[in-house]
Amino acid sequence: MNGAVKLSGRCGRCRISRSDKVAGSIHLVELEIRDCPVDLERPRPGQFFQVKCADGPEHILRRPLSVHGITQWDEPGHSLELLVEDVGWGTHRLCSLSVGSEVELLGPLGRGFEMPRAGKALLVAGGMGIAPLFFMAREMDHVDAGYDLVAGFKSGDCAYAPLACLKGGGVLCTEDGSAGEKGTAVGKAAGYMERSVYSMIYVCGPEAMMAEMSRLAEKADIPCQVSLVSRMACGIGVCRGCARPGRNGDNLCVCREGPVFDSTRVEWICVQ
Amino acid sequence: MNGAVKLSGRCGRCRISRSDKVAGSIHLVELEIRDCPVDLERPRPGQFFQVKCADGPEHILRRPLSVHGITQWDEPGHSLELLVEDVGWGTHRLCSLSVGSEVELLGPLGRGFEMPRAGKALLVAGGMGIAPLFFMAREMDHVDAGYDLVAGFKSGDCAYAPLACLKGGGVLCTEDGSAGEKGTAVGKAAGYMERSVYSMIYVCGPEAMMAEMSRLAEKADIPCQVSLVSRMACGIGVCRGCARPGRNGDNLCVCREGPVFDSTRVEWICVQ
Amino acid sequence: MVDLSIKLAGIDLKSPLVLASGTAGYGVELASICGYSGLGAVTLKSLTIMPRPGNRSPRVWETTGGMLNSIGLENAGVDAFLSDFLPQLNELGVPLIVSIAGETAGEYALLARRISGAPGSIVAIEVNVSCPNVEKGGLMFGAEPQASGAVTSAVVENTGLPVFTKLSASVFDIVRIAEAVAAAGASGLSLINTLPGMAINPVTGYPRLGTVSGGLSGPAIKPVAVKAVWDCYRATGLPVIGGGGVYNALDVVEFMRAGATAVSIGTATFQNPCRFEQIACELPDIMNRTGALRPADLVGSVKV
Amino acid sequence: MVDLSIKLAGIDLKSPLVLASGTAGYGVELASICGYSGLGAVTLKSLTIMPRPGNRSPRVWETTGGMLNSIGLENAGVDAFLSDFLPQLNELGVPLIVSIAGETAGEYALLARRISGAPGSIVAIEVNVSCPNVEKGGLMFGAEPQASGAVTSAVVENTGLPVFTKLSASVFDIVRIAEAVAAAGASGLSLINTLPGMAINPVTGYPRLGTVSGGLSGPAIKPVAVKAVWDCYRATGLPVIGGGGVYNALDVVEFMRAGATAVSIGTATFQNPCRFEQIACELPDIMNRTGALRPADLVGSVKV
Ligand SMILES: Cc1cc2nc3c(=O)[nH]c(=O)nc-3n(C[C@H](O)[C@H](O)[C@H](O)COP(=O)(O)OP(=O)(O)OC[C@H]3O[C@@H](n4cnc5c(N)ncnc54)[C@H](O)[C@@H]3O)c2cc1C
Ligand SMILES: Cc1cc2nc3c(=O)[nH]c(=O)nc-3n(C[C@H](O)[C@H](O)[C@H](O)COP(=O)(O)OP(=O)(O)OC[C@H]3O[C@@H](n4cnc5c(N)ncnc54)[C@H](O)[C@@H]3O)c2cc1C
Ligand SMILES: Cc1cc2nc3c(=O)[nH]c(=O)nc-3n(C[C@H](O)[C@H](O)[C@H](O)COP(=O)(O)O)c2cc1C
Ligand SMILES: Cc1cc2nc3c(=O)[nH]c(=O)nc-3n(C[C@H](O)[C@H](O)[C@H](O)COP(=O)(O)O)c2cc1C
Ligand code: FES
Ligand code: FES
Repeated sequence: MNGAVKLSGRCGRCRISRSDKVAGSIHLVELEIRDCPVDLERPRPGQFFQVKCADGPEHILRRPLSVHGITQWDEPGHSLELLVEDVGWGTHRLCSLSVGSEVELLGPLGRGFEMPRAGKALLVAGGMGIAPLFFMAREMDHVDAGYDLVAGFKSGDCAYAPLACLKGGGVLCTEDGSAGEKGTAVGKAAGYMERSVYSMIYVCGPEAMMAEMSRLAEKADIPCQVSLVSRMACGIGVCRGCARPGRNGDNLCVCREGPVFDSTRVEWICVQ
Repeated sequence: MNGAVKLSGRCGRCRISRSDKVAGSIHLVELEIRDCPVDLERPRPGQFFQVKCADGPEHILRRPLSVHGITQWDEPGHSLELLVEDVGWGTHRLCSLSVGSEVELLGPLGRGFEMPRAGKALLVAGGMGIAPLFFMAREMDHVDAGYDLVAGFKSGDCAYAPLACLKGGGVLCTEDGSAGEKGTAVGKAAGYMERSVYSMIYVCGPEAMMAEMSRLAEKADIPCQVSLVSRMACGIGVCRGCARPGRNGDNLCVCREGPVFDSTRVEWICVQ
Repeated sequence: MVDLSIKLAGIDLKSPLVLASGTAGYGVELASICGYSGLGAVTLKSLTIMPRPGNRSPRVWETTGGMLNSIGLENAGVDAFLSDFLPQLNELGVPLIVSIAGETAGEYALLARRISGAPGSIVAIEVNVSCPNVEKGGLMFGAEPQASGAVTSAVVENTGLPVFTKLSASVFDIVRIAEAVAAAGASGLSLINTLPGMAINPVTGYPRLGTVSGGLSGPAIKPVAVKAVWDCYRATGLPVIGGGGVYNALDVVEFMRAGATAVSIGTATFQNPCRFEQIACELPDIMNRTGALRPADLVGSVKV
Repeated sequence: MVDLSIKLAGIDLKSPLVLASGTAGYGVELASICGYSGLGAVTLKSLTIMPRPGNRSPRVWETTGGMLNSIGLENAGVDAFLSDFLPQLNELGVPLIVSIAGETAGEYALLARRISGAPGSIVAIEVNVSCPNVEKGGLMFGAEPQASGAVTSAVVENTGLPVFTKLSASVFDIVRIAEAVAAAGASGLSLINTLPGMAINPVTGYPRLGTVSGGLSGPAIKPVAVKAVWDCYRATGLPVIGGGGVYNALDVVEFMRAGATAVSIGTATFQNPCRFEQIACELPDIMNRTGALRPADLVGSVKV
């Protein structure tokens, strides 16, 4: 996996320059990096930020959120995009903040996806898994890498994947067929795998979906990188709160060694 | 003491229609009662509201704040004024709320000052003690009752008492002479007591100042009503958190039997 | 439609929500602000034989997510309660749990007899064992299994009412105490009382409470309370009135899943005296989301 | 000008601020984000003789004003620490407090010998007694005065370094345990470890932690910690590393007034890895407001 092996993330305070509800309970939050007092490193797809959703001693843990996009990183006025689903109090407070509010960020953290060296890649996103994979697709567009993106959602009202703005091929599907094609992300991806040759598969989504995609990829002998989710405290490798079992009896430290892992390292579990 | 003997206060949510810094760390916060879903009873001078300064389980106790003024209570568009000194997190959050924010109120609570039946009254305020006594003065203006108001502050930068808009006589004094006359509220009040005859004295301010004024009043044999401060939890008489010693070995339940008491009932203590 | 009624150690209550001792006064004050519909029972502030003036002021201090109190069991005494408050309460018609506190086992026995002889709405006795045991050099009764058991027996032998012993979670092994109380014949447990705590004004150096230390309550202690309920429920199987930091209907369901038959609301009442009414309104919806048809379906249902 | 330096059981530290065990890893990770200036010492995550994989995921859950964790002492083992981490740490130059955890008194003794033989920045040993005592049927060492004392002796007899025993506050009488530890020759106390707690997802019924219960830390527990520090300081007079819920410089002064010579920062590091630097910046100003010239002036200065 590529990315920040050394801890290079720093703490910064940024202004929200945009916050829109883009679907169901999904919000697109744009943060202005310009005013941030420290030079944040350019984030890579798959990396994340630890975001402080409220101030004060009463809110002690940050929330990990993937980078969904960056704009003009090397120019003044650059900004960071997060795609946030409102699922609990932390994400709810973040989504409720109005433009102009400030938010504390720590990052970019973790190791992101490794860019494919050659050939075509398959990107498979389930639900909010679209957040990092959309960023990945845009970065691949920059270097004219070939890919297909499958973005699956439960239904149309929680679907957000503006595929038209991407250069690569792609399909949006929903389990109930209420938007895009009817079907699951894994089902669609399996179809793509039958029709095309891929040199690499990238997956982010619910645990069961990633487990299934990994199985398909390993069977087809295609290298597969998965972005894991785990509840985090520190996000920087000091607390071991995010550790989950690896396939070789080892522990995977999701925040620091991950969140992106080669699928063969992962022991799939049922997270509650 | 006059006022709500029965618990008639109700819970309501009101919009802040004005919030201005009027001096030092003192803010004048105006709340629109119009939109409040329940009919709040007309508050009397000396009564208070329990104000929720922030939402959520992490902020469990309300803060007691005296009524500083009411406007057009019996007409639509009536509002409530609070005069709030930013001294800790609760008052700080309240003072930081912007116009349009909503605040939960419980009240009016407690027993207020008893209006004088005849003669001239002396109102002695120390620091934030001005909050209820200014309201008292305005209500006395309504019924053309005679009074003198002494408003004492530490110094000019934390002094707020727009006496000019009152009908009664009055003086603003500061301990360092940086605004109004130089001197303490008790000192000035003693001077007034030498020059005029008062049928009633009303006091609100720091413990030591109220203790001293009570002594002067009792010596001069003038009935004296004091508005006590005590840390509160419920504000409605159920927790006994606000109880403090009375002069007869009894307990004074500040939120429900008070906050206004006849000075002779109070045992003065050093509150930390 | 969710049916909120429960059976608590043989008592029929129309809701699992109970107001906690010391946070609802004698039960009459709140009745004038909120209706008592939606409520299963009110636990009254602990009564002692003689009236008690309580502790030195200040008596409360807010902490992160909670509060400290040192009320010191201020109360009018059992006789004044029976003559001055009980008649009014009987008119309200809400079931009452009477909490008692003594300094000797004999005092508990006496209080139990007095209470049991009283007419009306009293449905149970709660035994507050977080009191100094005067016969044992001031150590809290609730600190030891034997003392907790002895006090419980003293009450059980002197009343026909169901007896709930209310334990403190500030002990190493609450299960041993719960077992002693079960063996002594308690009908159920009430969990948890406040945790001992203290706060100091850093700038002036004065303690925030007049008595230096006090009891911590509120959402801050909820995880400790949930664990105590689960541990004691699993070990004894006794019906539990569970609480500590309950703030909303989700918390109520959390306590039920941990093993609480009824759930107590304490400090949250200070944030809003009508909080329990709001919780009663939210509860059916949350229960629906769990698939439970009645509170009993949820009791002890944590998936471990 | 305020001088922040302290003397802690004979050790000179340039600041009273100490990072708490388990919240600063092996001390090297944070160093790459924040400088270590302003810090007195880093307490490393508890080491065991053999490497430990730790507990089942999920291991953390946020609660009101705090968090639950069940890391389960995941660590690389003492040998890997000495060979892989200590050399890097010695280069950083920050004083180290090494926390050790065992399942028998013999394991503690062995750990103490290993640590004491190591060169470099190690200034003290912290004895984590919140571990199951395998010889005593899994009861936590820290639950009993005798076991706490025995473990402390085992360490003291096998090291020349100052020994701080770290107690749990989830016992009825922490003072008796502190006294036993003092009698066993501890140089000081570290207070407090997390409180046992549990949380359940009300809707699904699953516990929030993979191990069902865990330890509660953060601002929520501060009042319990302040009381433990004051009680133990007053009873034993031993130097105390105090903490539990420290969030800002006011909290640091509060713990000093309660009797802490040094103050530990744990969970707050998760809110901001550089929190201790911010606290170090705020501290002189707060101390000025109290009139204290050095931390020692504040220790135990609560006005009771
Ligand atoms: C590396 C990484 C990247 C992520 N990227 C995104 C993203 O781009 N967009 C997005 O919407 N979500 C993302 N998530 C998930 C997001 O972190 C959680 O939804 C969020 O933390 C929930 O917090 P809450 O307070 O809103 O919910 P809570 O009320 O705390 O809990 C709601 C649910 O979220 C789960 N949860 C709580 N905290 C965490 C946590 N720290 N990590 C994982 N799950 C948690 C709980 O188990 C619970 O089921 C990412 C998670 C990780 C680990
Ligand atoms: C009946 C009554 C009427 C009041 N009217 C006004 C008013 O009109 N305007 C105004 O500015 N202030 C008024 N006060 C004081 C006001 O309630 C406190 O300043 C406020 O509660 C402090 O809360 P905080 O969170 O800002 O401060 P904290 O950080 O909690 O504490 C700061 C200081 O305020 C004291 N304090 C905290 N809580 C309370 C409490 N509930 N009651 C009393 N003191 C407390 C503390 O001891 C501490 O010294 C009144 C108090 C009472 C009892
Ligand atoms: C102000 C106050 C007074 C209390 N008084 C009593 C009491 O008299 N008897 C008792 O058994 N518990 C008493 N308690 C404890 C509560 O009944 C309850 O067990 C505890 O506060 C935890 O629940 P909570 O977090 O919901 O408040 C009191 C609590 C508070 C906050
Ligand atoms: C994630 C986590 C891991 C911890 N690991 C240890 C440990 O290994 N050894 C130990 O003695 N204490 C451990 N603790 C306890 C802390 O050192 C500290 O005593 C406790 O969290 C209270 O302080 P705080 O509220 O500042 O975090 C841990 C705490 C947390 C939150
Ligand atoms: S979240 Fe702390 S080590 Fe990963
Ligand atoms: S504040 Fe609760 S009785 Fe007065």
